[in-house]
Amino acid sequence: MQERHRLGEEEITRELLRPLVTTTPMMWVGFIGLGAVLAIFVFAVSWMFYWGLGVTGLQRPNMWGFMIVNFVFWIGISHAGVMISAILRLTQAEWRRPVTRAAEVMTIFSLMTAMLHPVIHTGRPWRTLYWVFPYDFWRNLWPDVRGPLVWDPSAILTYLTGSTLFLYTTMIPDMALARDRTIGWRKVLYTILALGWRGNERQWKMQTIAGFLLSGLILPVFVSVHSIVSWDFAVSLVPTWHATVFAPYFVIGAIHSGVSAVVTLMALMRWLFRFDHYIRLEHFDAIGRLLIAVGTGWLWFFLLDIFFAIYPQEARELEIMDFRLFQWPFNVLTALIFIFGYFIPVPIWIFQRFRRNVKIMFWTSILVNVGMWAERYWLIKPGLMRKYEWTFDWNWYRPSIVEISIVLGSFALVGFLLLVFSKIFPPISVWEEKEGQHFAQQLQVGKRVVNAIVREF
Amino acid sequence: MATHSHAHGHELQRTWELAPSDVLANGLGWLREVGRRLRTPLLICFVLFVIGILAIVATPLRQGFANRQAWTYVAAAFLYLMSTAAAAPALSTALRVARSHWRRPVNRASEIWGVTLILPFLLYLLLLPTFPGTEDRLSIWFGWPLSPWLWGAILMLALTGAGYLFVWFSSVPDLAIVRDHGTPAQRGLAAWLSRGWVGSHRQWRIYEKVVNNIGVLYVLIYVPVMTVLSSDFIIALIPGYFTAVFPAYFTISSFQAGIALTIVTMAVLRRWGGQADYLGREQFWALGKLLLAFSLLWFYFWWSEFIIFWYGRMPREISVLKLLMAETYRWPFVLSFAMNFALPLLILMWNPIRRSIAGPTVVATIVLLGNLIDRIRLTSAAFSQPDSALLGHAHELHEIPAAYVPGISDLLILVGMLAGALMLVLWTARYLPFPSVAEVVGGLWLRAHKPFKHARVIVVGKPE
Amino acid sequence: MAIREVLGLYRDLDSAVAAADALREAGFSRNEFEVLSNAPYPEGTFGEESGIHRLFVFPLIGAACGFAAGLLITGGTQLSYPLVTGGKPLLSIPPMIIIMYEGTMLGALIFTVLGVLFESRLPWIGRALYDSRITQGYIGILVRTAPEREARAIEALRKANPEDILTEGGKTGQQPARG
Amino acid sequence: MPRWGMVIDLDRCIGCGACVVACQAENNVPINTEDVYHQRRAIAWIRLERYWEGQFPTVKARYIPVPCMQCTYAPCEPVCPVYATYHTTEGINMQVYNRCIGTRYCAVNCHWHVRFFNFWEPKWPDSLKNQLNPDVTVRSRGVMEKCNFCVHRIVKAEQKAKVEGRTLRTDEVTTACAQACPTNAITFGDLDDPNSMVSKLLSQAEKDHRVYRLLEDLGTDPKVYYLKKIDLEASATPKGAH
Repeated sequence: MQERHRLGEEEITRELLRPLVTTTPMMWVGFIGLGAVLAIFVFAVSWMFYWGLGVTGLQRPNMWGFMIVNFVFWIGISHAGVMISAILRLTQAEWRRPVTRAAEVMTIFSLMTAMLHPVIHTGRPWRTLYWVFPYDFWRNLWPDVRGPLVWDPSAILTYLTGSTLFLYTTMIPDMALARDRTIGWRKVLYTILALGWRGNERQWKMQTIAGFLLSGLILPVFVSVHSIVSWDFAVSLVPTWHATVFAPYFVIGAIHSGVSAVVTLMALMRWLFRFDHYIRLEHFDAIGRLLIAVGTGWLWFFLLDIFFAIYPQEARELEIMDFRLFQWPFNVLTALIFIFGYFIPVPIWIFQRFRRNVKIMFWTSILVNVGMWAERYWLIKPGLMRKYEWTFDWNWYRPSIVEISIVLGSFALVGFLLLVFSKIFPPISVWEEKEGQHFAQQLQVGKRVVNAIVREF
Repeated sequence: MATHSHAHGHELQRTWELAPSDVLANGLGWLREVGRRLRTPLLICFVLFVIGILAIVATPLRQGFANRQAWTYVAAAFLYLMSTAAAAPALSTALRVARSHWRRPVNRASEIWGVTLILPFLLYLLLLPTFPGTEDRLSIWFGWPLSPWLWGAILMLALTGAGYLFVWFSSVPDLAIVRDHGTPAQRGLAAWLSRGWVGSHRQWRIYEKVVNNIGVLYVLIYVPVMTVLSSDFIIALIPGYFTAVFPAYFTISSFQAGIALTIVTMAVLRRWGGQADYLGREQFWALGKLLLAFSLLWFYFWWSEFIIFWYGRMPREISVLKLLMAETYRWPFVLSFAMNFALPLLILMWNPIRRSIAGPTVVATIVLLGNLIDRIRLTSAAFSQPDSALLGHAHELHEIPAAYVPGISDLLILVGMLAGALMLVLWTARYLPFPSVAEVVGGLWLRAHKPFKHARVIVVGKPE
Repeated sequence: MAIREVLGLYRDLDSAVAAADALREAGFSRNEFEVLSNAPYPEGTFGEESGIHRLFVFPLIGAACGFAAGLLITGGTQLSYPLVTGGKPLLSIPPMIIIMYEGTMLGALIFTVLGVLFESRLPWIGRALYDSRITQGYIGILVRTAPEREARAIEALRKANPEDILTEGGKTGQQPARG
Repeated sequence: MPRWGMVIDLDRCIGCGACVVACQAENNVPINTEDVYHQRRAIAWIRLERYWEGQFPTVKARYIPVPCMQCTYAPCEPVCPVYATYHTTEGINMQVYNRCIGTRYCAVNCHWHVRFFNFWEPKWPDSLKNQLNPDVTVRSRGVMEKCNFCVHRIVKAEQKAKVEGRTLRTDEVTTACAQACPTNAITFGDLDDPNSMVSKLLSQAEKDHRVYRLLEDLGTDPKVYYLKKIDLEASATPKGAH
């Protein structure tokens, strides 16, 4: 079934480095389009800095709004990189090769974008920078480690540092490759980044071990990041937030949306850079099967959350549940989450025919992320709007144009950074592709030739 | 935490250099010889089982269903069997779905525990009358008529059925071997069970699909069953225990125990069952990694609950913490924390230990004990609550009952029920060959040890 | 410098392995030559090599450092500025565990990468024979040996149909020297 | 060490709003224009909530003044990453404007909705600028603020007592809202002092089963006590928050 086309070394190098040297018209469209949205984003953030948070739709009791929802969403997307590259590396899944690089890069950019949100959303962002670094040295007053908002940066910075180092380590051999076949500023850049890589046996051995070791180390960090983000909500006493299940629930939701985002990215790369020989249908097939399991796990936690929120049968929880399940517009939102997040994509993925169809995979993965964005909104907002018995203070939340621009702009930001990255660095790991070719074998079983792969252990 | 420092790469396991006829010979050898050796342990288990049944009749049954506390250890035995024996077949499905070839000799060791499912099912039926109805108390059934009795029983029945189907279907090709080559005593049942299996191309194709799908079905039933059980047996019986992560904790720690049970079974098979060729370091290493991962998950799911309660510090949360972890059941908690998380982590984080036979086996034994203590802790806390504390939608634990200390009959019940499960497995092992001939032979084609220039490498086939 | 370098370039795996064999036959030990390639081959492809490394020590040291830093920051903050918040104990342990955990993992990650670089001898700014064709897919065999054995090394490398042979003096071509 | 607390007798409250105005004047709370009010961003350290009870024509208006509850185990405190809100030794839930960076997490985790955020730069008409209280900081945009039991008054009284070489006398200080209340519905004082007005009121009301606190089940131990309205018709049904 594998339509595997044996590629030459030179062919691999040339095709995978193509986005670095040629800019297709579609890439120009991408740069200009995303750049324009990005300009709006920058304008909106500056506007908000200048006038203050009054220009948002936030008020009492809706102190957190679109920006926090979007923060959680992007943190979720950032979980794709590790999920794909670490778990697949550890299990030595062959289909990881074309997707690890892109997934890791997406992790880093979406994490950076996510981190932007809590900073710009504070009342005094200029003071917030103190808070990321130890605060007020001269008064000996450091951040209160009892607060989840301090756990947050500690986890996110660990994850960002770890995944950046991870990405860089696996990129060194490709930097050497680029060094050997470029001139000018690129040559200088790649020479510096390649650190004098020569590709001897010891270096390759270290590279392979590093892949496993860093994967093993970053997995527990990955789980902790979204857990801690979930505790931002769960440790408070807001009804429907104060749920013990939030940590694993957020993590599995993050994997669901993150892996779907990787599918989106794979389809886009295939289309934009014409990587058909590398990102093959069998990869969509494999990732689709993974998504069925992840999606079903997500559904289980989703239902656990709902069931055990109703379980105490307390008026305050039921009030919010009734509100978010049955009242306009949340009833539509609920349906959207269920249908987009599970009931359309997963039954489709069950059929191999559809898993091997790039268009279908692309659109279902988009659907999942629409559903998952809605899910974050659904999780975070109703609890604030109907907090406890204070009907006097219940209120709707309407995002302002500034917040909407920031949310849309964040997508442009990640897209733009990804495009810039793929202009400078190969978006598919070249050496891992070649390794795959080196390790490929065939087994003869009777009359059938089975594709096989060398395992080192 | 992954892998490093294996002097020269690959340990080349003998399994993959055997010919199909060797595997068949081993399987038939098991059928001829081991059956006789199993007679004594089988008898011991039977005696213990009978004593356990007598203990159930003597104490809980005599005290009646209204006294829930008397049933604590019956419930503990039930939950423990559900967490270990019933979880083991799920592992085999997971490995099948992941399409790893090393698992082929492991599958039978985990699937065979599916035959014990009848025992927890019967215990469950016995325990059902001890529950008050759900109309006037908090439960996941929300006062649905005939809950929790009827609906829980239906779920358990579905699980038991799926489990037996799974064990049966996955061993049909091997049963055909027994039918054709077993001793006359073994043949009758095997012939009936193996039906018209001749091993045609069509049959094999159907077999692979069906076994996979029933395995997945089993997991898909197992998870909701554990969710319902954890809710019915523990959450709903402790007033104010409002936690959504507990069913997940319960399920995940059950998978952990299921893996541990498989490892222990493998070690026993290797030591006394002549399976050294099939269950080598590769299998123990792989499952050791899995066990380590689930030990970390044990902590994660426990912590997810703890940090919320500790931070929220609502009175009802504090009293639940006091009951389950800090005061009443402090030592069982500390023990289970150490045995399910701390010790496995500290031991298994070293790759040389993971890559041995003894390392994962010792840790698996520790985990199995830790899980038992954990289940006893939770059941004791839950079954000590009188009905008066539950009825009328209790939202808080007002009075923390004293810790339940087991009597001699409680221990007899526990040991007896576990021996009963073991008895079923031993009995089945007389009719089923080890290793699973069909599984292992099917993998021989897809895995080879080949020279690669100066290296010898493992080549893994990836059909489809 | 009493060490001379010779780099043989091979187009395919078979000739590179043959060259390694020829070198061994000519009496060169395994640590006198190294194989350069553009992607890893299964370990031991070119014969047994000394794989001793201490990479596993690095994450442990890093984890210990990170743990200590986490403990100091969290414990120190709470003790040196004893402000009560929310009735939590002045030294609240559960939040400390979270940050100490992150510190531990951060330390382990950073030190692992440092360890990988250290064990791969990177960054490397020394000079050694190299050819950009290696990243194109050629396999290079670099011999480091005493000047008097250089000729023997070149000879051995030539036996296996090299694409090119480089020495410190420049190219020597692939044909055996006549006379 | 005193433990400050407040008792609000709902039976005496007539919903006049004097406490709100007094607080506004005392604590330099910005003027809540109609615009700001409609944005739901009005700041009122003590607010008057009005609930309707019953159906027309037997409808009744219920008033309840809500200042900060000064919870002993305040959920808003530990969630602040920068110690901008903490607990003083006298039991006041304090807000330090200089430290605040405006994450608004405290407001999210305050279930009485008594924490307020400065969405805009506060402005006063020129005519009112000389009216600002010099003892109280004017808060800038981007920080949280809340009732602090008129802590400047407490500090002033304590300093005075120190200068005079004595301890604080019983009921020597009171808050602006208590001072302004025309019906003496609000009483402020030391809960640990058995002679203080609040202690006396509480022990009396305890006997009449009139004492309750808002969202008491959260276990935060609020230090603002409410005395139930004596409603002859509906005395049988105990009321919760509204």
